[in-house]
Amino acid sequence: MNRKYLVVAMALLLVIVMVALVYAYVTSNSNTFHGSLISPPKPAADFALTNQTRSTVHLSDFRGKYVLLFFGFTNCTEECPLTMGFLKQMHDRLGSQADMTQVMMITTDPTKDTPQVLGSFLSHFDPSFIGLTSSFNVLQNIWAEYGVTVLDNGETHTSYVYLIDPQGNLIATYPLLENADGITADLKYLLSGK
Amino acid sequence: MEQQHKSSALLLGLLVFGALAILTAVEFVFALTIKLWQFLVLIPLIKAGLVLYYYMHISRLFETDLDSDHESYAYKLLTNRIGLWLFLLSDAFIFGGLLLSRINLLGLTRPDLNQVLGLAVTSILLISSFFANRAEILMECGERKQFIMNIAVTIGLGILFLVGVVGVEWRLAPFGPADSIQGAVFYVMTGFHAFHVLTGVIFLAIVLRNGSRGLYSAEKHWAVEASVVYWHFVDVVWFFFYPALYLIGTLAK
Amino acid sequence: MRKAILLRMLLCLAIGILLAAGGSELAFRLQGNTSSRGPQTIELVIPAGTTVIVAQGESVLPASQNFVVGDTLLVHNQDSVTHTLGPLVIPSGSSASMKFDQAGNLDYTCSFQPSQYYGIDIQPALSLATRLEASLVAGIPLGIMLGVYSLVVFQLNPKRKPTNPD
Amino acid sequence: MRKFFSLGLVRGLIWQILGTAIGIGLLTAIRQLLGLAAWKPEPAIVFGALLGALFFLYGVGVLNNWIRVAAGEEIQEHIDESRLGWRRYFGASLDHKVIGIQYLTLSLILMVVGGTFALIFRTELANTGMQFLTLMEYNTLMSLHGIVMIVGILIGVAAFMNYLVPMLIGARDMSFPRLNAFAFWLAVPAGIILLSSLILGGFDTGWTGYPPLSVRAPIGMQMFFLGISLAGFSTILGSLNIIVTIIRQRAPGMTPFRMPIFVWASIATSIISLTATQLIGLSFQMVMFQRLFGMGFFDPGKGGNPILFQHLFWFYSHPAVYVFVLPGLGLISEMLPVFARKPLFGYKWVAISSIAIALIGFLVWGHHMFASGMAEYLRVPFMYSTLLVAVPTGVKFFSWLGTLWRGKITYETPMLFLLAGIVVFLLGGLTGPPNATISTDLHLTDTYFIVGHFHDTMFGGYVFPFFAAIYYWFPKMTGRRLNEKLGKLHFWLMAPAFIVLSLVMMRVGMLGMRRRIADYDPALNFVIEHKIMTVAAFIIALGVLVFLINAFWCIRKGEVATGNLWNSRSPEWQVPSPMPIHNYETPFEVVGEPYDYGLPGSVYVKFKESE
Repeated sequence: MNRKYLVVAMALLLVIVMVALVYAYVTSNSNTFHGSLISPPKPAADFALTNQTRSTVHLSDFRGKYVLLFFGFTNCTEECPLTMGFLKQMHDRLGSQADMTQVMMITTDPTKDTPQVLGSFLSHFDPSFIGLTSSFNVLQNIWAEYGVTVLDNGETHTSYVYLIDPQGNLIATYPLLENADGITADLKYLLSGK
Repeated sequence: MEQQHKSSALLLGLLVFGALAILTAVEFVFALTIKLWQFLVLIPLIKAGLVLYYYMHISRLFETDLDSDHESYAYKLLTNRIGLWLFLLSDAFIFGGLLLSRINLLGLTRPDLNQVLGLAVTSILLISSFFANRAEILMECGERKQFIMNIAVTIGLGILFLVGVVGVEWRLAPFGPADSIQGAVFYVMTGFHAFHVLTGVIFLAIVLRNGSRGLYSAEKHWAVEASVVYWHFVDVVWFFFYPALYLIGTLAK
Repeated sequence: MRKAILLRMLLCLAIGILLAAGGSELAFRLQGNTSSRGPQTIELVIPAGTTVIVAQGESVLPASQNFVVGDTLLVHNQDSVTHTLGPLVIPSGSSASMKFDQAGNLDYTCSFQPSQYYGIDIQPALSLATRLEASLVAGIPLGIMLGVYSLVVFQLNPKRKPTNPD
Repeated sequence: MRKFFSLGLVRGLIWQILGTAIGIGLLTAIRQLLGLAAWKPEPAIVFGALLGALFFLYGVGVLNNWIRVAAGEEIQEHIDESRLGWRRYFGASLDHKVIGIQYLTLSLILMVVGGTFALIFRTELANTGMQFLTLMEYNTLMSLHGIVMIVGILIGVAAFMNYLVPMLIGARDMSFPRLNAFAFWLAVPAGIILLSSLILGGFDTGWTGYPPLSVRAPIGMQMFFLGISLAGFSTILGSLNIIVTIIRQRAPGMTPFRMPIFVWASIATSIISLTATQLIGLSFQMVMFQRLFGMGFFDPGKGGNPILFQHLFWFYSHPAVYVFVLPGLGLISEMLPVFARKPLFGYKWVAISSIAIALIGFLVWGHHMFASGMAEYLRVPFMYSTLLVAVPTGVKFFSWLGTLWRGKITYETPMLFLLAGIVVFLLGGLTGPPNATISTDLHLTDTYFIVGHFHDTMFGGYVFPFFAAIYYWFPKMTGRRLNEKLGKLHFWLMAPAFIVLSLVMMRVGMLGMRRRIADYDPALNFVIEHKIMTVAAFIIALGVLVFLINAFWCIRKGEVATGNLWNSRSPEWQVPSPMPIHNYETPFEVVGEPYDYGLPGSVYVKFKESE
């Protein structure tokens, strides 16, 4: 009885399995970055602002951590709570690695967002999150530095999350987040990397 | 000699079945792990090739006639084979059309179906194909008793497959034919295939009845061969429908 | 005999498809930079002093730009201030990029237009798959014709069947 | 009276009525049991029609043998039915000649019906405004004219393939006589169901039945789909039989390059209808399901895609055009050398050209969709491959001219029709490239130019060769020849009138007359052209009438012709007409080339000495 083709078929199968394994290996290692990268990375403009516990905070204080910076205001009903929610999800998913990151929200509506207001707003999300505010003029410069266009009563055009690396460079930005997956994956990648 | 031939043929059938089973398993695992549709096209092709060559004996079509008398049984047998295969070719175009429609309509998404059940019915049909092959070999060796037993098993498994798809799957499916395009494609593909399985079962039942009344001999059993080849064809079609419906692509919203 | 015919047919099919593919690729290249082209990386430079001019209500850059699916838009910011374009933030002196993976006609908010909007028109690209399909659509019939007529011109063996429908 | 009821056809019809009634009742009952609204016309009628067709097949008796085989009884091959006399033509016969003539009759009936439809709406079109038809009536007649003619042509093709192929290759009968009978008798209920759409509200989609329009059309649409599906299945089985017969039953010595051209054409045709037909069946069934079960294949609202239908539809319906013309062209090549008394020029090239046309024809369907949304870049290769079909067709023309060149041509009626066929098909062929070229097609799509082109190809490629073949083989069928004078009258009425008709069609098309519409704007001022077309149409009808009278008269009273009337080399003319029951008592062997007319001492077939 002729078993030639049977052998051929099994050999083919073997080849396919090999190819598949290689493919799986390759795809598992390749990582596509989800945020839009800034190249070359630019030093993020430093600032000195008041946090919810009324103590002054500099961006430079957080060298060695990945800082996720967000501009929003507590009265805002959609983007800001959503984004903070996603950042909270990311924070939880990162688990122990979370303390290598720091989430900050700089208000775009200083008149309403006093430290207490910010505090109570962020307490809905995570105690580690920092809410920052200051006088209008001080903030205006910072907004300009980060290219945030603030309309009256604090509404912004597009709400980005800025990713600042441990050296204090702005390396990437995220447009209005739709879920926490992309940003979590990116941070996991960065934290695992170096 | 006759015994020799029989045992080797049965062994070969078993080996081929083993290969088919492995291929199906690999296919299933790939679908769960590596979501590359290319593999899910390649593997059914290999399976189809094996069945075409070892179970359906496509090479018999190209045998040269020993008897040139147009009225002789041997000559008519080859004529009948060609006729049957042309019919299968023509039938293959329906299923090809269905597959192309599915690709056009669903692309790389698939309906949300019960994976376990899908694998189950697929294995049932595969096993039935194995028994059909045994039945044919045993008929060739003129062992009527065992032939009848194997045909009976084949029919049983065929009915089981019908129950699994039409009776269970059609109820479990989360959509009706009119609900979504996934539903439409799923019901028309399984429907057309189930219809062919049904005709196959009827064909086999007739062969079983006539066989048990001793109408077929080791020399003259064209009806047996025809029904079995048709049964294998239905199985081959399912080789392609199974990944197309259950495995390829991501779940459709 | 049957093998010989099969080989002849396959050979002719290959020739036909190759010829068609050649023609298709030639046409594709000749079409040049129309909407039916492959994906590329397209650079957009925001020149120095844009903000000042825009503040006066005049525009520096065109109001919109055309792309095909798969294009990457790379924005260089040579201005002194940070600019934004839709999902991108481009600090001064740096650059950011985005990839368009589906067709559509978008209006992105931006900081370098008086209107504050930048139009982005994305057409479906002419992918390699389409061109391959085209080569097959034209090539297979050509190959078949070459094949069957070759059976008349260069006969394999006049005694036997040249084209056997089974 | 008992004789009358013993006719298979009559029994079949009675059974069909019975089956339809039972089907309707059964479905209603089932709906009752399922607790649905009991009376829903559409599914009931569809199911009824389907069951009716099956009952017809049982009633006419083509299933009996198979049922007996399934029951394990012995059945004998090759039954001699000569005792039945003329009555075997009205029942299930296994003789390929009888079946061929049955096909021929059915084809003629259908084409007369379809032609009548054409006359009706042609008269309506003779003037602007609606005279005596409602829009729906017009659309129905127009659509039915298209599809009935197409089915008629398919059946006519089957007629000649059935009648001639076994004779030409020296076979006793088809390989599968029972399948052959089944295929024919399936076409009868199919035709009845198709025509029944007239009384079930008709349908207004044209013969293409594109969704979404065909999803909204009245129930007549379903009869159209069902009828065509059944007819399609019949052609599939018929062509399967032809292929197997040609592969297996050839006389000794008949190598492929010694087969008559018509046999080559039959193979090519059969390859197409064996495979592609399944897809039109599928597309029609998908629309039926969409109507019956609300499956959204072609409904964008449910994620379906209407263009998909067009792809499935044209994948068959373009090659189908070659199914119609290839046998006709084969018939031309078959008869031309007989009347030119010269060898067929470039035999091998012609033979292969049939296959080439068939295979290439498979891959050019896209040119029907230039205007209906496909990837722009793909239109060019489709245009190219379409134009490629012109090559093998040109080869055939070249061969015909080469055959006629310096031939000792005699102008009997068949020859006249052959020449008309060549001229008209040339017109049809030359008007093809403008429709195949995108730039011009976008302008010509859906105008009367297409209609003119299409009718030219159909008449040149089918109708004229078909009539030529009838005049040529009528003696073989009946033992009497058709009257020459009436034949010539038929020709001189039909051919000029048709050429005028088609040319005017193209003219009004280019002037902006859209096809398939019931009315047109007098401001386009081609009312006079429409009047001309209507008159021409009636003259053609008159010609056909003359032919029918001629045929009916000559079957009984025609001049007796039992010998080799046309002095042909082909085997069937070497034996007396009408053909004996099992064709050749003494088998023959092929020893020479088929078309070596006028070459001294050349032989094609040699009959074995019967001892």
